[in-house]
Amino acid sequence: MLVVELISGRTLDQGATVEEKLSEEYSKAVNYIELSEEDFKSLGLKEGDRVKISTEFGSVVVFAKKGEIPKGLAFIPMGPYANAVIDPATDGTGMPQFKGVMAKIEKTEEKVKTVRELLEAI
Amino acid sequence: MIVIKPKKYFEVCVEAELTPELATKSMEEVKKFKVYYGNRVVELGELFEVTKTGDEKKLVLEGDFSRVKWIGARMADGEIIVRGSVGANCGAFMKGGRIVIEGNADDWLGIEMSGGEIIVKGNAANLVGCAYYGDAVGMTAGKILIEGNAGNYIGEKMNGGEIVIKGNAGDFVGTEMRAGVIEIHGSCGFVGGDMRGGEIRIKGKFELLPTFRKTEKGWVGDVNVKGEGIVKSL
Amino acid sequence: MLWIRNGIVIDPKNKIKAEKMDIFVKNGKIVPEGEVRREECRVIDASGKLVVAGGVDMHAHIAGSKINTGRTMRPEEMRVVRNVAGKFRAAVGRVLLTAPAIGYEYAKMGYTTSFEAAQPPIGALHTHEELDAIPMIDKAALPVFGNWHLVFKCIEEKNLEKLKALIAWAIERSKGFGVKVVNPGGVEAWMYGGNVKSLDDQVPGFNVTPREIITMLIKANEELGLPHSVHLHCNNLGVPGNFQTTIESIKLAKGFSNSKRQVLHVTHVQFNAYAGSSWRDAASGAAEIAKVVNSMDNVTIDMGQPIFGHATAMTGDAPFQFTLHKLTGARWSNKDTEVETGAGIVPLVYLPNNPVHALQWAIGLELGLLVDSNKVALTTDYPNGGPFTEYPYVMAMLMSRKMREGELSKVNAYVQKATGLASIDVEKTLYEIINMTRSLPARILGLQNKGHLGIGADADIAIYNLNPLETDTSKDFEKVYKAFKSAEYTIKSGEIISRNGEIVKEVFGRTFWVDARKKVDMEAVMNDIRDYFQYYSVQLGNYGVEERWIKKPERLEVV
Amino acid sequence: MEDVICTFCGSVCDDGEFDAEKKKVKKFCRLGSAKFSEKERIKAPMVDGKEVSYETAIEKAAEILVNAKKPLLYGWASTANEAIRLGVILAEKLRGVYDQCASVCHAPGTLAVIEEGLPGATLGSVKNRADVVVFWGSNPAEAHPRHGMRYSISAKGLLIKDRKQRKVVVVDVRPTKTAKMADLFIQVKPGYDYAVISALRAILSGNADVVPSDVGGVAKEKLLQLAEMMKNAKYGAIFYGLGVTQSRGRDRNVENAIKLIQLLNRTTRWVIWPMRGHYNVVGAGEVPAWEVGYQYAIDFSRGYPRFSPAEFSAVEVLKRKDCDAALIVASDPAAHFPAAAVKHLKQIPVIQIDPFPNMTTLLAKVVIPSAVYGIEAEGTAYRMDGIPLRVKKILETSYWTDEKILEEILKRVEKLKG
Repeated sequence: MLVVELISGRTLDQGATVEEKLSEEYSKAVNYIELSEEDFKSLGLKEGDRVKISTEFGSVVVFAKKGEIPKGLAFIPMGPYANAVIDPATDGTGMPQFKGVMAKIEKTEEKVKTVRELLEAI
Repeated sequence: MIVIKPKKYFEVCVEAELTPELATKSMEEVKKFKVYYGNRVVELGELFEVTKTGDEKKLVLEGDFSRVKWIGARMADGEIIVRGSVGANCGAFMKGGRIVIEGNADDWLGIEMSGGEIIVKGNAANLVGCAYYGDAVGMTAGKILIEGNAGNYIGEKMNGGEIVIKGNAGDFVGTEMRAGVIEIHGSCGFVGGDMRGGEIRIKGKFELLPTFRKTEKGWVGDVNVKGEGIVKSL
Repeated sequence: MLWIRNGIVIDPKNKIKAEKMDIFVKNGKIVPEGEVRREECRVIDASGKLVVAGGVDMHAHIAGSKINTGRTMRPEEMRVVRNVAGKFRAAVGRVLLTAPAIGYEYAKMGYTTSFEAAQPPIGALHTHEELDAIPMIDKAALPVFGNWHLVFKCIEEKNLEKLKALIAWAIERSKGFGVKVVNPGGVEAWMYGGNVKSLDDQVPGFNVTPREIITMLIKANEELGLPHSVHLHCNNLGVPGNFQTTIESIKLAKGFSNSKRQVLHVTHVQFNAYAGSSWRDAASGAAEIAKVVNSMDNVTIDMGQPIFGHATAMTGDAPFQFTLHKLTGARWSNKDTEVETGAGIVPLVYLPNNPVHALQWAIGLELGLLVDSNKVALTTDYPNGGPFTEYPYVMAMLMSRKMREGELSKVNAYVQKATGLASIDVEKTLYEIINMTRSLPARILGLQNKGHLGIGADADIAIYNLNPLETDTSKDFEKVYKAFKSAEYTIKSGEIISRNGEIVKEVFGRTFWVDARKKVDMEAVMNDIRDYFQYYSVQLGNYGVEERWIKKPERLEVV
Repeated sequence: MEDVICTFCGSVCDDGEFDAEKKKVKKFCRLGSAKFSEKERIKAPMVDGKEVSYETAIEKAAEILVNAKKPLLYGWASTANEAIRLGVILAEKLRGVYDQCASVCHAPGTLAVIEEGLPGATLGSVKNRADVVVFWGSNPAEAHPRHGMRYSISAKGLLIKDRKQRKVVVVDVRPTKTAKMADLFIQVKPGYDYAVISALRAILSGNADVVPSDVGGVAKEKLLQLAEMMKNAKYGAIFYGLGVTQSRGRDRNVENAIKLIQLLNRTTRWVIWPMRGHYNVVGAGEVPAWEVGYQYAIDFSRGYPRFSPAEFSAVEVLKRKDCDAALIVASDPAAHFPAAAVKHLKQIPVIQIDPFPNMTTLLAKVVIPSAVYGIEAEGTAYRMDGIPLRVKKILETSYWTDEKILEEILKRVEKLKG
């Protein structure tokens, strides 16, 4: 188990598939988390492994990837997986805090849901 | 005194500018008072049970008013007791009198208030005592006491009066503050960005911006606006 | 068909000075009595009422990215509710109005035409979308030329044919109406943080001066024979001492002539009529400017009258806007626009007890009073000087010395020593005021069918509850103000659109644009344009506005 | 076909070449190519999952909207101004709420404009003049792939001829792809943009002495270096992104950055501009601004517009369960809103107008497929810098345009309301 600060954001793959939300390509483009090499190792992960992200606001299972990111920070592409765990508070601005939520990351054997399953679970 | 109680769960929020002034009106008039239920204009009596006891300039709101906005807006005197939580914009532009909220308050509590007192027994949300969109000055006088926690952006552009928070406050307290006092007994995030004047006292932890100078009076700033605001420990 | 009976008509263009007469309307035009059958007409009894042409606002900022950024920046302006949605659109705004509110408020006042006074050519499509959203009135927009690199190039080369072709091309592409010039050269200098200070300053990076820009644009404009003249916002706007620059600029019109109209229109002159060397010793330069304008037969101006209360400064004069921001500390928007132009926006409020504001207020009135009524149009340079909805205030003030005395007593006494307002005896007549708000602005713009009630004119008519034969405009200023605030009838293209200050019918007017392509050899400039488009961020093929994208376009061809 | 305009991101590149036979576009980036590639479409209008005619779907949609106490009309960033205008008028007529994608994207920037204004420039100005470009919390390499080449990083301009004459700075919480192209990368601790900007302002205004040795994870020397670079620029530009609008501080970060720009303009020229996401998200704000005075989060329940993101932004409206029907146009809130907001969307009747099936389709009661602007339909869009462009129709389609669908809904609504 590891605690990181989670941010979401755009990626090229996410953008290129965003008009095909129900396709496998889209799902692949947004269903992972990037961790620093150090954090990735400390969880004993290898590429293709799954992790469960849990925050105060929910939890979601995604694939784990090594990314070029500072230790203690994690990145998840914007989309339904990210939105299962981000902070919905807008603090009166109308804008949820899509970037910057403390998240618990742990290796899991649970499967990664499809976007349909994600929606059903809400 | 008038007691008002919601008759049902509201499917969408209700806007009801309920002020103690209502207590001076006849039951008939009170029941006919116009409130907004989504895009329908309805009579108060349609959504709320109303009872009147005596002539005191006082409203007692029984039950959950968390879906009712603008309670006490622009009130000048009298008293409102909310035996539950209130929706957004409670006590907005208030000039005098007293509002006691036994539950929680939503965003924009006491915006630009120029007098009177608001007491929240529970928590308050964001933008307490701030300036409304596009306006230059927030709260100018009066007092807001929050016994629980408060959200972000408390006392933005505040130009007088007092906000006391017994619990924690969120981020960006007293941004662009000009005068008045904010007292936080718990902890909070950033404090005093572009503060020109006034005083922020904090008991717990907080994050000072890199634009304050340490002096005997406390931290003085914000230097970016040649400010003379004071941030200090309580 | 309409029959307006027994009204007292004032129609300066046709030299009608308060005569009782009937007006007939058919197919949106004013027609001779013989062309209508009286029994088929809707009759409007205008007995004892003033009947005039619909008002023409020849300079206002009503559409495009500037006013819209102003709205975005100032939600506090939008909290004044003027109309609740129902039969008509919701309309809101204190001074900055939404598009529906602009149309409604003009109509309520008896105004039926308004021109957007500054349009960045590349943003033309946005301007037209907003013009299309304004109901009730006819409209047009003036693209800006005074800081465009392509214009500078033509002037550097002293190539008049090229400049004419560029103007014709740009006006067609932007579906614009004429040649607007804002702080020539100064906005380009602002791209480096500077400004130009005199007509002979060299524009940074170019071998041109403001004097050359203005002169050559007048020359090109006149050779093209556009309906409107060059429309100039002078250099040094808002700077004490600037009246000298304004006079020098006005004199650039010498040597040009046009039988139909002026060859140079200088706009919102109030902002360019300051004597003194700083705001501490600023004074009025209005009398000197008036003397020069009155002595020339080919120059017109408009007032740019400030109205006490809220306003928003928004001009293409980006360096001035930054100066204003520094001065007031208020919010500031800026837009440097490709290699064409720039713009800025700053909120402000005119306070009667502020010596500078009072001075500005007095100077505007001085200009209105001292300049020959056939040479000065009434404007507030909306929203720079304030709301156009206060035109009736300005009208009444110009007609009544008594009203001015009353108002003068409420403003900062600095006005007494820094201006000559208190000693001006002039009281404009109703005829002159109708001219300044109708016939003259229409003539300045070159709109032959506007601003008068002669046969063939557009049936844009305002009827006011004011009997010119019985009203003493000098004494009855309150009545005058009230009457002009809400027209008893406003008729647009023959339809009654407003009654007693209430909208009764929503209509959409036309957008005029000028096509001068036949007057030039377009190839004279196309190579330069193609070459310059490497410095644009859009393709040449995607630049400009097609006529079919506009709701009701009306092309005025120059032949 | 030449000069084809891309309707994907806010860069709105207008130099595409479309091969009608191969149905492929040249010159555009991966995102633009994807936009023009063939993909799954919503086949036909549907009510409760059953295929119906356009007329039937529109009838049903109008009925739902008219019966609602507070309908939310949301989306608009990926459609044309003509459709947006009808959407605003429809919201006004229904006395509902109009909100658009910016409220979960760049709208905090709009709040900052309300506070301090927007000292900006068109992208053409930046390309011609900017010798220093700062990307603050923005990552064009992934979100606006041709921005750098066309307008900012390596754009060939009048005064600045190429990449060598321009300095590029990236400020971000992680070394993004854009950071790799930068001359200077400044890594900020997440949530500390505001403090870093305050420190820069202090340095530039002669108060460097108060600035501590480390601000938000950035060493003071590095801040001094950036301040020096900013001061010495002849014409600088900050392009900010979601890194500042979606994180701690949100609009206050932008507001502080605008104050920094104000300060810099006292000695040199600087501009700031948001890296807007969708191709016409600017139009989705500009159109309501001229029609009703505000850009987003607009409530019409009283018959006139009111603005309050704290109450009327789509996420707040949904989280508070403060709407009882929703019309979603050209957007997918089911995918892009926090779960807490999507929850209410699942509870109320939703009408969707969109060319493509997405997560919102899965929960919508009425689904109305539409033509794709820029490919199958013509209309006006505003690039991220407000430059208007007329996007083109290059292929025929039998799908109705958003404009036509909304026009018909509006007619039905007017009829039902009497």
